[in-house]
Amino acid sequence: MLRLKNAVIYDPTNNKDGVKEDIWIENGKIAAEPKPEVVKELKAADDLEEIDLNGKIVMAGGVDIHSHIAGPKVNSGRVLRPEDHRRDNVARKGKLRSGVGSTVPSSYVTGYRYSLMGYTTVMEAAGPPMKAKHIHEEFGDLPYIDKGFLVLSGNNYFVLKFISENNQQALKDYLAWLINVTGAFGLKVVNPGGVEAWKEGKRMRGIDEKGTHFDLSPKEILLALAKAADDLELPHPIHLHTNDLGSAGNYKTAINTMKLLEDYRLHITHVQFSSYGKNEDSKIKFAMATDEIAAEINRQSKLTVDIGQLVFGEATTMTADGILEYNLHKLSGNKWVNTDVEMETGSGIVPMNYKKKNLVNDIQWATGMELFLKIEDPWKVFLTTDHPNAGPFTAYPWIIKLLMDKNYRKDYISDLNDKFDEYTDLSSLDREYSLSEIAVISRSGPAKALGLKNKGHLGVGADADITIYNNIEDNDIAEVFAHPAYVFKSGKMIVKAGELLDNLEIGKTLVTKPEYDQNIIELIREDFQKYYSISIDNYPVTDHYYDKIEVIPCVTKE
Amino acid sequence: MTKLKLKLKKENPALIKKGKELIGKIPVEVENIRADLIKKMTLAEIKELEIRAGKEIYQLQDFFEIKGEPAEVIEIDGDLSNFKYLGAAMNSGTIIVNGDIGMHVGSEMSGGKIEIKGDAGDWLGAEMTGGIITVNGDAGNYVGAAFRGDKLGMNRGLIYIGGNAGNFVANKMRRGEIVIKGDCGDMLGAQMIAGSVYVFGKCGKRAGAGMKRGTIITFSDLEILPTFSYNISYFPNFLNIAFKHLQHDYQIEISDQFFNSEYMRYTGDNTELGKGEILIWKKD
Amino acid sequence: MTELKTFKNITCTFCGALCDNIEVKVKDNKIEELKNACAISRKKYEHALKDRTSPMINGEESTYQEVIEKAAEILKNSKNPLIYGLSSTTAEAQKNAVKLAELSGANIDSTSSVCHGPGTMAKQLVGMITATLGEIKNRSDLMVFWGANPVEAHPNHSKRYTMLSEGLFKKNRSDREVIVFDVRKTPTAKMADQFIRVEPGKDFELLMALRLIIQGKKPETEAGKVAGLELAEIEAAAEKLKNARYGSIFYGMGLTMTGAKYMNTWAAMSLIRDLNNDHQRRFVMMPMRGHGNVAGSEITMAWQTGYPFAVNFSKAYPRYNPGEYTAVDLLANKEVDAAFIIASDPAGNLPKKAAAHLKDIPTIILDPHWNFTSDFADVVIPSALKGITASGTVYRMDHVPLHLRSFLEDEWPDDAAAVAQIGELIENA
Amino acid sequence: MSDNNFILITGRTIKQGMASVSGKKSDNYKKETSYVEVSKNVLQRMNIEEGETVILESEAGSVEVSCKAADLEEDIVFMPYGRIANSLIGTDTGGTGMPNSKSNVVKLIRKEAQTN
Repeated sequence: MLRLKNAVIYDPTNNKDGVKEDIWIENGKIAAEPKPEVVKELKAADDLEEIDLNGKIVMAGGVDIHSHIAGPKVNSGRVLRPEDHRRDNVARKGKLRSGVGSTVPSSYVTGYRYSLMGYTTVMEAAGPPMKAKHIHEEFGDLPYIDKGFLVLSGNNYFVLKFISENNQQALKDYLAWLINVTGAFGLKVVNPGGVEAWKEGKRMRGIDEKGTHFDLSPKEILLALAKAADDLELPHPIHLHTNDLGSAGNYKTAINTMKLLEDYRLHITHVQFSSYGKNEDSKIKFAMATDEIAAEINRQSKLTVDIGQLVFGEATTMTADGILEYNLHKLSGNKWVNTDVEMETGSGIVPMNYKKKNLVNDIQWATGMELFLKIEDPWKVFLTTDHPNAGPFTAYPWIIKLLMDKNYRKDYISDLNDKFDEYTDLSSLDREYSLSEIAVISRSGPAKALGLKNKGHLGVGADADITIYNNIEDNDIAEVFAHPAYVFKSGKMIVKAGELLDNLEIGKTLVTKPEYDQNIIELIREDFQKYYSISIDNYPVTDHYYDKIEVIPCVTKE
Repeated sequence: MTKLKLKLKKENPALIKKGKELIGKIPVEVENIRADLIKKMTLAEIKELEIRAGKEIYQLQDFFEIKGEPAEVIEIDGDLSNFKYLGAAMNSGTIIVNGDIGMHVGSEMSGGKIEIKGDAGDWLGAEMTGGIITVNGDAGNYVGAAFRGDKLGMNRGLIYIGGNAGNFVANKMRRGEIVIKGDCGDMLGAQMIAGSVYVFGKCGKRAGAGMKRGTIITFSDLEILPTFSYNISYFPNFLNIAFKHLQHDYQIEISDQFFNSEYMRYTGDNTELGKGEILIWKKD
Repeated sequence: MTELKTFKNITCTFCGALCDNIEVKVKDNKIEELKNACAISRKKYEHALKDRTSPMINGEESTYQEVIEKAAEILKNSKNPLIYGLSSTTAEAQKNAVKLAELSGANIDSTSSVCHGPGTMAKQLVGMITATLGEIKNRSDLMVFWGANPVEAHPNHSKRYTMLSEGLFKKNRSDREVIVFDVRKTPTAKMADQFIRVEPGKDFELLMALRLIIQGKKPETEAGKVAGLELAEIEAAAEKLKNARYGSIFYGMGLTMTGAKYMNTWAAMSLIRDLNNDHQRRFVMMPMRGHGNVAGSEITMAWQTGYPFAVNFSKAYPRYNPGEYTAVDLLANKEVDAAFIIASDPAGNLPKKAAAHLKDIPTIILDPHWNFTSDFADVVIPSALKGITASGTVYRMDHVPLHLRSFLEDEWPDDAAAVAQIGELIENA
Repeated sequence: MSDNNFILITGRTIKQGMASVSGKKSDNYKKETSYVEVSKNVLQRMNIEEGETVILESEAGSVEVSCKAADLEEDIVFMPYGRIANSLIGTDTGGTGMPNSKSNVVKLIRKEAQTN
């Protein structure tokens, strides 16, 4: 047994806000405090290890609800950018494998850097079903963290076909089958209908227009998918990348979507990219719509969002939204990768450099910041950079500092474009996040939204994923969150004094296994065999691809 | 003038042998041989300077007989054709090599001077941001180029090559000057962004492919890509100024016939920005 | 005597098309019947169990354990080894090979560097617009083959994925126009609607001229010709490209090996990018990957090292540079002092003078069959047969992963196990 | 280009593919990789019979192979990819890692002409 003594605990799930207590760990889980006689016995048998934390800050391990860390798109981004890695090298050390870093780090370095930052669970945000084996292969080389992936399901042939046939039962069975055979954790919906339109050489705007071969509007697709996810009782609702992402004036689409799905559970990801107004009089056309978006989120009860906070500097944008990447390529002139995946999805990659003096980038940065500050309930808004789209995940400590320290924020703004204040409200916002609120947006909230009952808190029975930070009174906030004193993963120490211990381990893969009617396979077999290019029998991810796996139950009704 | 003198030992750890027969040489990485660093060190420190041959780490004295004293000038004797990264990232001082040298010489250097009396390998002066490199013999591929995937190649400084150069000279070059007295290979100035390249011998195929801006000046006929346009035949005064600058500032010999002479001007690459120019000297 | 057992939807690992519809009937650990295999695939299966390697050290028979130990010793004692091949083995073996390279401070390169590596280098300059094969089957109304001859190199490609396949929106050959650009009238060209003969080594010029025309400009040439073609012919070809709704270009070694090498592919990729600038039109391209899992070699190397091939580990972290850390250059410059060849035959497939250095230095080969390299290798490690007696993962030319199932027994462990064992010996030494 | 200089194109043939998976050291592999295809007109011009052994010479080396008449343009000759063709390929990759496997210039010489 392990005892962490004299911890100052920030565990919002269990209403602990700076409470000084000990934490007990056994078999990789948080345990209840043993009775004094048991402690005595343990001590006598030399079975109790004690670490005195001396009043350091303790939180559950960080949980990232949306990050691109493994799979074909991420890997293609790695190949695309040797210049991204060349100056950021990580040498082999003990059992720790080597690799490269920067915006698209190699798999090992991705695991190291999350761990070094005290994050222990990360959700890969978008995987094409057909290439799911690749994701799981990479997961096998992604150390320490627990991870899962969200399977792309907003433009799949069978999804569109069953919705256009009004066959909700088949849709539900297909989605459940898809999650099972791809080893996914949940459903990712990217620009529903719009990716199919891109493949057909068409453009769609808003959520009402019909346009593709399937004659469906995004609205119809969204409703059917949200309903299916609720009916399947998936731990995490549909994880939505809205239509019209990234374009000026798109906040209306986002709000229409939120209203449309008000009665369903919904997570909207990197909402920063969906919250732009349009100002025809302005040269840059871009405007803020954070008031409107925040108001709608504040009004709704089930909706959660993550931000996708922009970080100045190098980034590598990558998404299943092919048309979006095409637009970014036209905008930046940078190199552009596009991959259409048959019957399922698309994808694109474009490197970007967000500049402090660029007014559009400034507005994007401020949009994220303002949403953090204007969304009242921290349980509805989570910390992400949509890594590596709006910036690398390694910027989280810096973002935390911006949220916790209004003076730092104001100083920072003074470095931006001179016209910053004409376009944004940020300078007038005085809210500062508390440590407890930081704990919510970086672990407790995302864990709850993902339906991970054993993550994001330090209650008895939770996974012993624990991060211990130095106190913020004597230290720079960003430094504190960038270099935890200790990190425990499943009860084992993996980081000590800001350094990774060299006991390389691979974490768990988190999956769900919703039930479905086996007949669905026969229902899709004929079209599958004709229009896919591989056999349906070779489609499922077989057990070879799983090392340590945890099945998260599909129960949402208490 | 004080100098540090290095002489390559005949027997050194980089030699690959089969019995007594020399069958190859392991690459040796000498980015630590930098004039700006060495001048601040003691002789004892210099002797123990870290040098890498393949995966093994050695000391400078394992490879070289070391004479003279720590100085801003380093002179090296020997066939260093398997030595890489000499003077890489250097910002001042002088290195003179009396012999051949391998890849990456002066890559990313920002100042100082490197003189190679023999031939040099690929990536000479790649991504350099200042300083002067001269090679009396031939140079390899990617002179003054950008590394894989990078946007900008050489960005300021001068590279002079007395002999011939390989392919991809000035690839993605951003600023500065490259002068080649002999011939150069294919893809001269490919994806060039700005700067000037002078080739006094013959150019290989596809000069200027994908160039955005910048100037390629040649003195013999050249196969022009179909994506370039013939523009004008004229007497560019700026060339006279540029030649004088090369003569005065770098002591580069330029024959009188090239001054006040007529040049054909092509612009391209028209699939890109189209603001690059190729000037071809018109023999009377 | 055992019963005849049928295995369906087996994946053939010969070429990058990875047909996954092979049906095999097996009895007494022998293949009795084969269905859906192409002529090459059939030969491959027929030959699979013949001509097998056995453990050898310096021409003497040895044991499996001894050859593994000898291999570890050679790599460990080498200052600058080369690990090469990889494209005909599984992703699991490739992963282990990268780890081994890291442990032994080696250079690691795949046959990609003499195959489609140049396409990957071009991608690093300009990006790449591509699709999975099924997408092309379903949507492509114009198929272009440039310097590629799948009829002979990927015999079932046209039936399964392109010209002759049945797609969702494009049902058969008559729904698709096919153009072949090549220096010779290949059997593939004979199946096309149009064959355009390119002057050898002039692909770059032609691609750039096409780009210019598509951008609405006019190429300038003194002779009025580019790559041996009249401007009017090129304009007509450009018009066809522009009329496509979902065009596709399959490119082969005809682009990557000639003239401007990776810049040919750069020009092709730039052309495809330009073609996507019309909102009504999509255009994608695809390298006609040769070896069964050469795509996988780039994929596995990239997620572990960040780079696709030509990686050096002498500093204990990965560095990348084709032309420096590529097999032909390392061998021709005689910079490596030991080599480990995994599932490849450099003595047969690399320029003769590059392969010659392998005869001078300690060379280890891991391969199920004898070849020209195993002839002189100091250490021969036998291995199970990928997709026949060994399972694992392979990646198709469009990066679609497939799981190989084994359906026969073997006496030797597979590549992944052999490479891992050598790595463990070095790691624990 | 002089009269008997050609660009050597190496490439896959279905028979070379079949042979390469049937044992690299078989006679069949040798047979399928040791010929050169030449345009009929060139054969006629050079007075070479089909099946005749010719010498191909490049900067990297020279090989003796038999001749096949083919429907080829007159500026190229074609050889199936393999060990013999690779004797003609040089090792200079021009900094790219890729040798000139399809753009080497070779000289075609009648063997008889040489021995006589």
